[in-house]
Amino acid sequence: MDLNYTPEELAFADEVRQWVRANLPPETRDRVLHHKRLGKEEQVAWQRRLHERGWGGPRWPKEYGGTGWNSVQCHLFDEVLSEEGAPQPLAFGLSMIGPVLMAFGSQRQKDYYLPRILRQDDWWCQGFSEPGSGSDLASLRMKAELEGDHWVLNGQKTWTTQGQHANMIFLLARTDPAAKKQQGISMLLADMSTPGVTVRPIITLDGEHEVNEVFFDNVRVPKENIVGAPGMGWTHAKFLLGHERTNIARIGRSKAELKRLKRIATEEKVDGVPLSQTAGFREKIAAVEIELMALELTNLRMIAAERAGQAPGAEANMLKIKGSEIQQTLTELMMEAVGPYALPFNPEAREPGWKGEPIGPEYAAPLTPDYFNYRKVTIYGGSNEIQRNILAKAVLGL
Amino acid sequence: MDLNYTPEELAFADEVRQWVRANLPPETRDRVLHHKRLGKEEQVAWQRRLHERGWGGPRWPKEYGGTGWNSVQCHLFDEVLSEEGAPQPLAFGLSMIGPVLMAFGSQRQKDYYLPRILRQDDWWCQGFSEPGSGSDLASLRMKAELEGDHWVLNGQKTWTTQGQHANMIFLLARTDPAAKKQQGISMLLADMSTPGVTVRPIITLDGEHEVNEVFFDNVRVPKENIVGAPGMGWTHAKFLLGHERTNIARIGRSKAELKRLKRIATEEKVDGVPLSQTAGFREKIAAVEIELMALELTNLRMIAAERAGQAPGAEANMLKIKGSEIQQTLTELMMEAVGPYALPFNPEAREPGWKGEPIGPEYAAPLTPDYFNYRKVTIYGGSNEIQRNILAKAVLGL
Amino acid sequence: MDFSLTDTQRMLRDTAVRLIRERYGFESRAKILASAEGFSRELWATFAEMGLLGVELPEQHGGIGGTFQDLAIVLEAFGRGMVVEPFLPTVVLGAGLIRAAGSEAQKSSVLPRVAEGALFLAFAHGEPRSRYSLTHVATTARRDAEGYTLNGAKAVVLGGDCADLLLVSARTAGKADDRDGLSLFLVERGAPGLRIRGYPNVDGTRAAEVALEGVRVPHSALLGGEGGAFPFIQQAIDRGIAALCAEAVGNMQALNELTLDYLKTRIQFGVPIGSFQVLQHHMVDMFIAHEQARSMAILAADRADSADAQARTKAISAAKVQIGRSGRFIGQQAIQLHGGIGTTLEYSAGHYFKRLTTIDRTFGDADFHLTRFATVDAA
Amino acid sequence: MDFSLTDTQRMLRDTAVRLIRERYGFESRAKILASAEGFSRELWATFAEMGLLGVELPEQHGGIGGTFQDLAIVLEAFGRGMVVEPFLPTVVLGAGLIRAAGSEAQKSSVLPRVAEGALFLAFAHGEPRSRYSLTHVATTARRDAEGYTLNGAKAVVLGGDCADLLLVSARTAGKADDRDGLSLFLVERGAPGLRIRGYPNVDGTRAAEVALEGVRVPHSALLGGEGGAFPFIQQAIDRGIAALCAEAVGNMQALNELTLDYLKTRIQFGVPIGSFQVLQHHMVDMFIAHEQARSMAILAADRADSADAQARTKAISAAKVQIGRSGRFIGQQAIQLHGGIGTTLEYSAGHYFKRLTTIDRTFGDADFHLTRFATVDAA
Repeated sequence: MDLNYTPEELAFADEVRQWVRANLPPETRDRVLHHKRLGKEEQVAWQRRLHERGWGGPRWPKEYGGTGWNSVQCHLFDEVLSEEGAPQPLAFGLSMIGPVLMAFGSQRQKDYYLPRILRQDDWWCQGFSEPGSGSDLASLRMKAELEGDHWVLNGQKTWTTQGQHANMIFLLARTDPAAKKQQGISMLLADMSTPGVTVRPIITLDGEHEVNEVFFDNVRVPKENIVGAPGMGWTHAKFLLGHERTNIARIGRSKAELKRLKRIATEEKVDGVPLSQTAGFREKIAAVEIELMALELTNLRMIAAERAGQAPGAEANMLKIKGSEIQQTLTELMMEAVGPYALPFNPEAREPGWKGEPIGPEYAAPLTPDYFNYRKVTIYGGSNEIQRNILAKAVLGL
Repeated sequence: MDLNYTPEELAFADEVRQWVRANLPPETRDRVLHHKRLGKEEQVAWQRRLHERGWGGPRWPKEYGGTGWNSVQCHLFDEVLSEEGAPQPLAFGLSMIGPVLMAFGSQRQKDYYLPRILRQDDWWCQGFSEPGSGSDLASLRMKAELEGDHWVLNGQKTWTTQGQHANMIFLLARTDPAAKKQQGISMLLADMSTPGVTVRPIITLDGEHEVNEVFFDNVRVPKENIVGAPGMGWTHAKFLLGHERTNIARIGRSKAELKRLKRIATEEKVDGVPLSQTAGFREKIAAVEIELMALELTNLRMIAAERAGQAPGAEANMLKIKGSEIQQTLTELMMEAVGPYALPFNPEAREPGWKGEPIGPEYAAPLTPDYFNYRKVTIYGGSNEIQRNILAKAVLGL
Repeated sequence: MDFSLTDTQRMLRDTAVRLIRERYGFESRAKILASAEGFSRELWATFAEMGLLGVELPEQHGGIGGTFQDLAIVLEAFGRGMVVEPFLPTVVLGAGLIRAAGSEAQKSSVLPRVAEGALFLAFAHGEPRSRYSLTHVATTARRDAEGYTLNGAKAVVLGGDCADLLLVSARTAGKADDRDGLSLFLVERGAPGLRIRGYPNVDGTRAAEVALEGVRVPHSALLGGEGGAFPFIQQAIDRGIAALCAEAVGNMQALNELTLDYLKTRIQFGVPIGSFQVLQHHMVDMFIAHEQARSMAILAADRADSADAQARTKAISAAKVQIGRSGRFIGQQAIQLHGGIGTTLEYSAGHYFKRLTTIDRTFGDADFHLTRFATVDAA
Repeated sequence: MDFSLTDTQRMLRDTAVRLIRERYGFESRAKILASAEGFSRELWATFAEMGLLGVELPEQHGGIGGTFQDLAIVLEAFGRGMVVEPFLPTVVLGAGLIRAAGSEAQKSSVLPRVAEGALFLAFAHGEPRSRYSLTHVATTARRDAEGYTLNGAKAVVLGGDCADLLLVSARTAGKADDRDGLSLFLVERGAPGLRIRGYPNVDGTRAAEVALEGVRVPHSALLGGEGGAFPFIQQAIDRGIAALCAEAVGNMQALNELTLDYLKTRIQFGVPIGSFQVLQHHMVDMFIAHEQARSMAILAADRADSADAQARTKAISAAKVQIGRSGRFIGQQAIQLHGGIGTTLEYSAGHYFKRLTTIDRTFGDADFHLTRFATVDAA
């Protein structure tokens, strides 16, 4: 047993770090680290730059243009990118529909879509949830009826993250209304510019536009845009959510946020003493830091088990539960850190080009909105209650 | 609205306090406040002294020899007694079977048993739980069959608190095996000296003998020892448990324990500074003190509602939940307070007459055993999970 | 001991509750929030007409001479409705301070105008570096023959953006963090050198950053004696906290009702989600958290005007801790139990949560008051 | 990075696990606890035969030259069985200290006897007023021509009641709380002036209060250089903590398995209680708490022998915090889920809980180490 990275692994991390420092635009880095809004173009530009370097698909096999890295390399890559303030990769293409297409897509779909994901020619979004189907995803009601060479879609999706930017959506629809709940569901790929698709913004508690409702009114999608066979959508979705869950812990990002918290707590003063040196707050930081250390090691243990040939089991649900709780604690402590300056609402300060006078310390503006925003992380991707149900059943046999 | 006690109420509390100070033997007071073992005789003696003063049944109506006090007076009485280190009254007679007999007993039972409870001529214990029926009390299996003038009891009871001291037991048994679960249960009164009754001690984690198993092997109980009609046992038990739940919060006692915790935390030193002045521990004490303040006020609000004619509802379950959690927190903090001296196990130090040399500070010996012992308070009298089930159903309508 | 409401209190409660129900629905509130000023002068006039602004003011100054407990009843109803009008800064803090520390002339000139809804006040005390400390005042007031010159900056002044009259704390002696040497001044909006930068808070209430650069006030602008303002400041903030407690309790009750209703009606897996035991127990804990908070809010209201500063601050801090913890728990759980819909602006649960979050951060958070509670006896 | 076990480690694990399964069942353990000494010399001899006492000792001293991680594997198995024999005081603390600080002569005389099971050691460091401080040593050692005279008192000395040889810390210079001026001495049981009062701990392990009244030792009894013992003491305690972490993880796993089994077999309301969602979620949280603790125990074992004291103590403190919190949660929940049976001495769950409770209170509780973790960088 050896908890240290090998020299090769350290050299790899260092290579990534040097490259990111040389290639990540400083304005982008600054915006990421200070939680300002990122433009669509700058996200695309960053993905393309990574792709040019050959790192566009860190978790993808080489045959599809990926890096072919092992899981430790992937972990280090995520970690360095988070640490250096790189934009988070867009999960919908790279981590969701990409792997699904590799596993279940037709040759044509692979040939066409996978390179476009790496180059981010397509901006994907996800059409799973519906207003009536939250945790109970299988109760979805969206219909897809085959008429000649097209599926005709009718229904509504919701919580569609970044749907306003997307030109493509992968979605679940009921293609066989007679079949039982999980059966009769298929996964389809649709162009967002097809007539009949309407996107309506949902504004969240932090005042931001991140998620959307997407309405489908007789939307005609080419017949070949189904993934795999009709009725296999539920299988594909479970495969996809399994992939999502490992990334959802966002340990690298939380480590970067912990640093940010410590910086803020050093700037803030209580009767002249840095907040980071007052007993109560110091120990709150310590507590979340220890939780995060433990989670990182747990994650590394799982990565090691995976490399040793053990398939990632439902234990990954644990990463989601703990990872999301830690993310929430961090946003909460940052809000706490600024005291009364947690109150002012100044969304302009998050604009890329804003040059106004901040209200209170410059770092304060995003903190309370982030706290509000991060309530979602224990809800989305399968709420933490659902994760516990899964663990109880799959791991504990209850 | 006025949160202050009236001058009459304060005068009443003062009268009780003066009397207790004059009449409670100092050795008894000392043993109670330092969590040493109490002898049976000294508990009986204290109840008799209270009874001589007319205060043997503070919650009992005057017609049965009680005080006829209102609920504020009862509350103040409990509080002063706890504060002054008086032994806790024995609930099984006074708060359990007593009220049941008043409500459902025959005239003969009332005439005979109630005065004996006040004088503590009888030491009662409770025979409800069985090995197979914990939270699911109604699944009990003990049988009582009528043979001539006697009920013949066969079966086993468990968790019988102070069964080793008791000469009487009230118990639930199945008198109609054909009836459905809750029906067919009756409440019977049995003399512990009847042939066929065997008491076996259960030693709890703290090493103490407080609870017992009681075996019934063809035990013959006079026919008239049934409470009310056959099959009404479940109704009586629910009535009784409702009474138990309000006292189970033990707010007065927790207030006295909070004082003890503060004393201990003042004695204990961390690098020469009293533990009570270190930031971390000071705030842990403050947190539980505030919880307790809130619970006391909540209790007083419920008492006021009761006096205003609103029957105590399932809200009382809340007092049980919070009250038990607070009791556990207090034992945990006391254990924490003594640091390494939480380890030594020195049960002799709890003996009334022990004059040995203590291991570490004199107050240390009972603290960790108490912590172990108090795990029971969230389990007995309906576990806190069961209490939440009841609240969800009865108060929230879920 | 008596927890029952007086007839006046029952009347006040019914009036305020009806007003909120009829005039302050979620849609109406959204319109108010979207308006230019971010609150409704029309509703303010209605509050005045109904006597809600003068509940606690003496009759000779246009009020009805009630107690803080009477005020708390109005605040609880306002909490249910998430009222954003500047009631706390104007009525609880501003008018309260003038009543406590003002001269007869000051009272007569200000209080009747507050009662009739013609004047907004704000208490400009906190500063950019003071955090939750009540004594950290770096703003100075220099006295000369004609009056005082004020210099300094005030932070997150609640209601500061619409205030006609600011009650500004400043140092006439001593150094930052001294209790002695603090004084209070009435400063009119529009005074030369006074800069007010108004903004919305995250919960929709309004505040302002206030800069004072050589602001001149006459001697008559001094509120109370020179240098002795600390006890008044402390009591004003304690009253503010007691008011927040009452408001929070109304908020929590409404949010619990909303969440319970959602549990009963939201169907997943073919059943109401309230049939899942885990969610039931969470809801039970929210119910308990609200009852505990309610008890402490009652205590805070009972003690808000007590002259025994040490016992008062101890009770008030205890209440603020309980309110902070209960509010955080109820708010977070309510969003979690609602799932996605709870995270959106178009649904009310999130607004309750935002207000509860803001309340915890106002006048000292739960941890700040836990420390104050634990150390007040030693101070 | 590599989490896999070496062949030696696999062998050690299998040996220790089999030993516990076959010789340390709950009944056997109960008999051991009830015996006069409170532990089994016979089993100790078996440990020696199987090489478990010399895992970490150099081969020239009768050991097998393993690492701390090898030792941790044995400790985890011992945690599953709640082994009460004085392994921690003798092997981890005592032998570890002698190996780290002892002269060649001391090592040669003591270590082989430890490996063969012929000698019990105890580290007598903590004092009645030291709480968890490592520097608060009031015991003194006065040097003269023939040796040293020791005076003082040692508290809750683990394994102190059966120790043949005590490793006593004492001050040769400086004042209580100084890091410098601490020295270590080997004191034989039976030395005149040495008073040992043995007793059981609440979890069935044994300890002693030790009084030293003019105890004379020769110069050769000094362990390491005079006055420079602090780094050795600190590392010994850090190793002790890492050992507790490994043991605790074995304990938690066993207790979780026991509780899960109970949830599956205990019938209430006609169904296994494990079908209730609330209990399922509690069990899931216990599962997570154990996994998190396991990760940190691995870290602690990896760092236990690191020479970088600051990084080591930080990792060790982090692990102790996690072990303390996970252990408390799992222990309390296990009892709660078991209900009544969990509160009795005749069932094993309560014993696991008691041991976990004791572990949290040994060498500094979770709060103590949270502070140490938070402040070690500044120290």
